[in-house]
Amino acid sequence: MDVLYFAWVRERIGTPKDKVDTEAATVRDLVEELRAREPRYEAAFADLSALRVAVDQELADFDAPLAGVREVAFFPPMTGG
Amino acid sequence: MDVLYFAWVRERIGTPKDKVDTEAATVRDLVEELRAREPRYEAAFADLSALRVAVDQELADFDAPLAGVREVAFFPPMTGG
Amino acid sequence: MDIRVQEVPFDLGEEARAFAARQSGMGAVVTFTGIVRDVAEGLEVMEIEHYPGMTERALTRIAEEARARWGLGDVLVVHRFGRLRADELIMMVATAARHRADAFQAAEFLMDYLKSRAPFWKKEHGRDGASWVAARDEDEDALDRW
Amino acid sequence: MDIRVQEVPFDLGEEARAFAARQSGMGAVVTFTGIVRDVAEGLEVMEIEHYPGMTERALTRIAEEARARWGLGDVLVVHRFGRLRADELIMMVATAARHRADAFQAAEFLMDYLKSRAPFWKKEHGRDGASWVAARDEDEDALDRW
Repeated sequence: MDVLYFAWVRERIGTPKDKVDTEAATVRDLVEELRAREPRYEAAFADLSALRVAVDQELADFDAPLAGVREVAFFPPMTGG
Repeated sequence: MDVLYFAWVRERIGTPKDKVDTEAATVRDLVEELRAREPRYEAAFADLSALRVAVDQELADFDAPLAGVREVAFFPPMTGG
Repeated sequence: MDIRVQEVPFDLGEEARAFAARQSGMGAVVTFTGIVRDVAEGLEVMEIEHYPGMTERALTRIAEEARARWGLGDVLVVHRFGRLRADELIMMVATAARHRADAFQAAEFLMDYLKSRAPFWKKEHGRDGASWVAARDEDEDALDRW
Repeated sequence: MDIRVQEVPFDLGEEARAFAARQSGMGAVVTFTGIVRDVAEGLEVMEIEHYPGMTERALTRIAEEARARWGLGDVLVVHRFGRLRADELIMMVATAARHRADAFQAAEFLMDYLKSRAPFWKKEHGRDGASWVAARDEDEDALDRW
């Protein structure tokens, strides 16, 4: 599964993308796995209320299931326009 | 005093402008004088609720006083834009 | 502030580009453009009559009020008169503000007032004759929100 | 429907003129244009990051919803990414409808959704360093009205 990071999430983690091999059932489970990796992940995911998530390029919530999913992205609230 | 007519008021009366010598105290008095002139004026002023009036190029009502006024205009509700 | 009442066509592209380019510190520009619709399906000419002198005064007053009320950077109003055909541009307004809500509201306010308070009258000439466009109750009612 | 996400500048004049010209039977065209403001007084670059792929999907969905909801004739959305300077145009939307209220409402709806639901992020680089622009509560609240 591709895991993408944007804006300050990308900066904090230090990469725009990870290839992740996971059995995580939901986004929240995936977050816990990532958090356990290294302090920079722990820092990026410290406050989930400051983050948004997209699953296969659709906005989703942290309870979204990951079965069959190819791409998950984490980012701060959007500021377009 | 110049009295101007626009849109169907102008068409009904058959002229865009009259020079009027009047002692009328208000717009309503002026309307009564004009109405008495000829059937085409009577036709144009038959229904005052369908008319709007401007006094010296400012929207006004039919009770507006005419002392010192140089220009009065009659027309239907406006349809700009 | 730029208010123009004219018989000749205007170029929406040029007006919009120049308007946006001359703003400073404004984050939002809104334009509205009115186009002659072939409502009667057979419209040959849309004739627009106005009241020279009063028209400019009314538009200037409306634009000044919008500018004060929403702290606009700038306002543009262009309105044509004379004989127009279907798909020709009748008029446009443009507003510039720091934030988008103000630019939108000011443009809607300008349009609502311009529809019912600026001395223009439209006459549609179609295949089956000509008739003056009647004012719509909705346009009068639209003023209540301001 | 025309949705473009691009790094190169766009020409508001050309876009507005072409958009209005290709409408048929529409009486009203509204455009909104967003411009980089020198908010920080010392802004050197506004960097806009986006999520290629998702951005186009999100904008298309928003535009389709606006078109269905207000019976629009057409919708245009252009949004830049990359590094922009003060006074550069960031993005624009254009809507065409038979009546002005629909064109205005659709444009405001597009902007409200685009602000908070399209995956763009802005970073301001100024004299005193760089910082990500925080989402504003008002922008999130603005969605409630639709």
